[in-house]
Amino acid sequence: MIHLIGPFVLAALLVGIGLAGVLLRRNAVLVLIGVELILAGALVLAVSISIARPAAHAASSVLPLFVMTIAAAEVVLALAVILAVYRLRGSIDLDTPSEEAR
Amino acid sequence: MVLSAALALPAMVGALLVVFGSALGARPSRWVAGAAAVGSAGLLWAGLVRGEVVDVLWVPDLGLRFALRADGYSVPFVLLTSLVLILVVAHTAYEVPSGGSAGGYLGCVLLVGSGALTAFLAGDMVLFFLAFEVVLIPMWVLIGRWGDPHDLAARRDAASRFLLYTAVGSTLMLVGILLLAHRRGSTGFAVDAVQGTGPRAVLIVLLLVLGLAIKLPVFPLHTWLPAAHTIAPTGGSVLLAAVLLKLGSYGLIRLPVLSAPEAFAVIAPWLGLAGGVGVVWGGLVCLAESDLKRLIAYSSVAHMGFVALAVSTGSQLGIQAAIYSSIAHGLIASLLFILVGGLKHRWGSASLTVAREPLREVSPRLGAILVLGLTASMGLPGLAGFWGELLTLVAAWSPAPGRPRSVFVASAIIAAVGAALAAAYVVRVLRLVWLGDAVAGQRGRPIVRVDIRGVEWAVTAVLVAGIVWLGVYPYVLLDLTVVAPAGPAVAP
Amino acid sequence: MNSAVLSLLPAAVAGVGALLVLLVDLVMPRSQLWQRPLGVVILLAATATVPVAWTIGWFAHTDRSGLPEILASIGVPSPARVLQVVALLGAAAALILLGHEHREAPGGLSVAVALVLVSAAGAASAAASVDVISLVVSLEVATLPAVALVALRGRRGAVHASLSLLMTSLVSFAVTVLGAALYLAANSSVVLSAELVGAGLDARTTRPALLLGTVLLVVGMAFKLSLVPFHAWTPQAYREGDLGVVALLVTTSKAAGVGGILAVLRPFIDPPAPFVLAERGLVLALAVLAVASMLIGAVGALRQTRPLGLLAWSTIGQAGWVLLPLTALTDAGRAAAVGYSLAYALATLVLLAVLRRGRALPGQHLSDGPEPAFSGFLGYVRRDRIGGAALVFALLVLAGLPPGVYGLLVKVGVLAALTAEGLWVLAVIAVVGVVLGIAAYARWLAAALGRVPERGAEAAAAGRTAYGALLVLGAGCLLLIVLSVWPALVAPFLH
Amino acid sequence: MTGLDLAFAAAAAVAASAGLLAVTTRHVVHAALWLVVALLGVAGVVLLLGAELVALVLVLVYVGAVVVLVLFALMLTRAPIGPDRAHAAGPGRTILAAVVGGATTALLLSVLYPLAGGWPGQLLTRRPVSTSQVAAQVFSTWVWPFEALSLLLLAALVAALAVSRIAARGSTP
Repeated sequence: MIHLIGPFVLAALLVGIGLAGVLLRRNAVLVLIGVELILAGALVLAVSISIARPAAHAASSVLPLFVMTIAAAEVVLALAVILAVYRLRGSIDLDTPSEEAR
Repeated sequence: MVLSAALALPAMVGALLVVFGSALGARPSRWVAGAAAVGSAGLLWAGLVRGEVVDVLWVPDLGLRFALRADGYSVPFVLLTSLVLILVVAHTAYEVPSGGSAGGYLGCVLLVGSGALTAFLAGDMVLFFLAFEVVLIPMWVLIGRWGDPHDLAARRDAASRFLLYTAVGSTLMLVGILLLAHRRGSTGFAVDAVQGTGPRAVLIVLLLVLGLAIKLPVFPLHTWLPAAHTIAPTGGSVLLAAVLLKLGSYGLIRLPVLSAPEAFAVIAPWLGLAGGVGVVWGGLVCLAESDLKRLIAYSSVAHMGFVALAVSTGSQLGIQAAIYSSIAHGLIASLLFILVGGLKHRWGSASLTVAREPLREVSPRLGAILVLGLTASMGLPGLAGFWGELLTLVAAWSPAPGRPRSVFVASAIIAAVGAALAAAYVVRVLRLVWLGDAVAGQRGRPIVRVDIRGVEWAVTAVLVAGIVWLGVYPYVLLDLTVVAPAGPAVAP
Repeated sequence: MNSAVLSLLPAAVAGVGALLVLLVDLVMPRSQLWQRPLGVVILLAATATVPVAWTIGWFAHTDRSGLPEILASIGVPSPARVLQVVALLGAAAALILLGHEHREAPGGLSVAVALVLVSAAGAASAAASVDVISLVVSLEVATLPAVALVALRGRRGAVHASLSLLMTSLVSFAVTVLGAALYLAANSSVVLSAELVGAGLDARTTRPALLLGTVLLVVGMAFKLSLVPFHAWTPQAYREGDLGVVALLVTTSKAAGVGGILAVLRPFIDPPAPFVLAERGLVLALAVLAVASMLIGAVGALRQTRPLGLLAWSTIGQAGWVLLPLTALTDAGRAAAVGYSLAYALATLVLLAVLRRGRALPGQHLSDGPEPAFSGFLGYVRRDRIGGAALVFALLVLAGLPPGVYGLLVKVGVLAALTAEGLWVLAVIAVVGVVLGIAAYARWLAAALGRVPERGAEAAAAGRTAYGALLVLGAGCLLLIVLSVWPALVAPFLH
Repeated sequence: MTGLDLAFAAAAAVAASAGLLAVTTRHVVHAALWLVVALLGVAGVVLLLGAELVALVLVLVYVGAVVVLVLFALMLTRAPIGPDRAHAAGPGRTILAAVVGGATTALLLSVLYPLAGGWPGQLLTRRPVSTSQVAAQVFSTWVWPFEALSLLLLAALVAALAVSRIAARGSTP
């Protein structure tokens, strides 16, 4: 037996924290961490539906599973791009404009 | 079919000339363009005589029909456009403005003409808007490319001002048209007028009047016009004055006045007042203006003030007066722009501050026609300008019922004062140009002694004939426009 | 078979095609000649399956045996098919316009072509999505290859642009997933069904979550359309990306975004019963996104001095135009949005092809150095008849002025959709957008139509003939001309 | 409050506080490590909610792969081990981020509150989702997105390999 409000509060908190992290950080890797936290919030929200809505029982697990797989794929590419940027520019600061940018 | 062909001919030939004109050479392209203009006029005549009507569903999503039809209100404008188109093409035999090939120039002229003819014949509001927009780019190119070669920055400014002002106006009008079409359930012109003065109806009329007032132009939305007229090449100025401004007056009659008369009555006093002020404003600027071409442009602002006042009265007589003023102004302004363009061509500039030899002596024929044009412009009885102004004042004296008579009477008085100013500036111009103040051959300057002749003479003679004809026999136009149009009834 | 499943056939063909390209590359790792033709053929084949799937879907619409229960009940509306065609043919054009640099890029042409195909598969799938899970997955399939393609140009700026695009897409992905989770929480289902949404809007407990979920889904997809405030990546990516990759971004990527947004809004547009007042918050959110994009994009475009900068900012403005009619939440609005996307994609492709011809002054090709400013296009119409005519025509389509009649008609369609629903305030604001847009395009137009500078004209005229660019340019112009004369050609497919 | 609620609250507190530390710490490497803790807390929450498979994948994929990759990236880009002053955000940005984050939380709570049936909300039975149920769904209803997902993974792998070779090529400046 569990109250539904608990997971909802956690989800809202994680999303808020993650969004704040995205806005706060300039380092690309740290922005990535904020994004992962937002995703974690969405994930908690989705999973908590399984106990409240019988109709969405299985779908509430399928969505998080797929999302996590996508996130993994994204991280793989993100790190490749971040490494390439670092090697070419020596910094992964998102605010620094590229020298070639006009 | 004939009407469609009459519109397609100049459009196709124009497009071909724009693309391939530079390879064709000046003389052949003139013959081609002339054939297209004359052919189009012939086809139009045939179509109008047969009373042809075209109606094909074009864009089903919008309910937009390719509908063409003519009635007493559109025929004068169609004939004027057709005539002016031929004259402008013919005029290139005298002078092709510098800036590009003659073919390209003539192509743009034909495209403008084709778009304007489509607008006047359109039986569908959205088609009217589309045709309105067709005119835009060729005219922009005419000003920006073939305009006054002396000042690049001014040319660019004039061209973009023309483009942007007109685009604002036409898009506002489009929103009004779409709201109107939604309200009436059809985009056609020939549907019952919107009744009532609810906020939505007034909004529709406001959008339509605002959009068309930029095109007309009505004071204080006129600021694009002097720049465009001054910079444009002679043919471009003629088209602007005789065709593009008429799109504004025709649109005002066709859209707000006939389509939502009751709501239009709410806004009409303001439009009338703006018209009256425009007449005075144009006259005042003309008194001080030192560039002859710009002066003619400002006199156009004054004349369009009369049209705005006439339209705003909402009566049958007012509409007739508006059409009469428009047609008369089309002929007179065309004549004046051709003359002034010729003078600019001869003198190298159109400044009034430079002392010139008296035209009366060096170019008597040109001088005489200029006198006639300017006096027609100030509304001398016996010439075309007179009837338009007189009818406008009469119509303003007794506007359609439901309108505040005092406002219209006041506007009429203001406009009459403006008309008196016209006499003053015409006299000033005649003194400076016709009488002149420099002794021929003074200070070693070469005497400009090229009188008007050949094609220029023929073109101006046609316009003069038209001005005189309309002046002495106004019924030719009044009878045409008294016929109730094949659409919604005019407001009582 | 049901139309919802059959409509995934084009995506499947493109996806299998990507595998095929990678497999052939294992056999012939050295050759660089076969990839592009093969990719184009695969994409054309995928396009050909769109009408096939459609026809079968018509004939067998009632047979739903052997399919997952709820998915089978939803048909994919035909606008989605139009977007599929845009996505697939746009990807083919992108392959044709792909620069020679991609031969030397890591992985060579095979990787680039495979990534384009994967992106096209994702876009085709996104347009045909009937549930949020497929939608989220499809959108990422469309996005990630595009991110990599921008980076693969290998220049410093390109990699940085790719990072910027990637970060935007990551944040947007997180927002989309949050929206999907809220949608699931409110509706107890991931299926985008009008019945469920209708029920969800009726209940007071679920309505806020449902509306917020929908808004977040739309906002999460907004970056694909470069809508404000997710537009920051656009100028950099357009400037630094290869022209072919830009072509992918303006066609396939956009089609994915529009398709996704249409899928999310479909329950609101095709309701079983009209929901009165329920959508007000949604309409407001859409209107804010659309108007902000339209105006900020147009103002940004006014400040540009180079073609790709102009295209990037005008894309932002045009995205506002695409979203604007959807605020009406009607079938007519959806038709207007798809029609607008079509006109935009075709005209922009033509402009990119003109740039690929590379005949602007001072005789530089884009791949050799910085792109020319507008002044490099002075008198372009005189120097390059074909390219010049196409440039002028395409710019006029984007500006919405005749002779680019189709561009004007789609703008009229947008405004008509708004006025029909009484949203005249938005229509009047759009007037500002029209004029700012015209002013922005007029500068490039004026340069191209202007007089030829005295020197350097011959040097520039000697550009090599890029047949691929000519093909894209010709096909794009031809389609636009046909649509201008006969807009009824596509009209039935937009509803 | 039930026992399950208490366990949930403990795990949630770990997740939320670790998340907060992950986005605020000045140590770049610490941020990644706090993310590990936060995700482990989320995994606990998910397990308590009855989604075993999701919890398992969360631990394996996120903690096992994503975070390791993040740490790798931090090391390869020579992120400083100590506190990183260079990446400190200004006060304006900090306040903006806090306000937006707080507002988002509040908005979500206001929307989710009625959905939960108010405070303390409905008391619901935990209904674990079995792995076989999920598998059956994935391979029937969701077979298309599943296939698309495999395409995505393949594309991401190929793309990442190619992109990571950009630098090795010693690219043109």
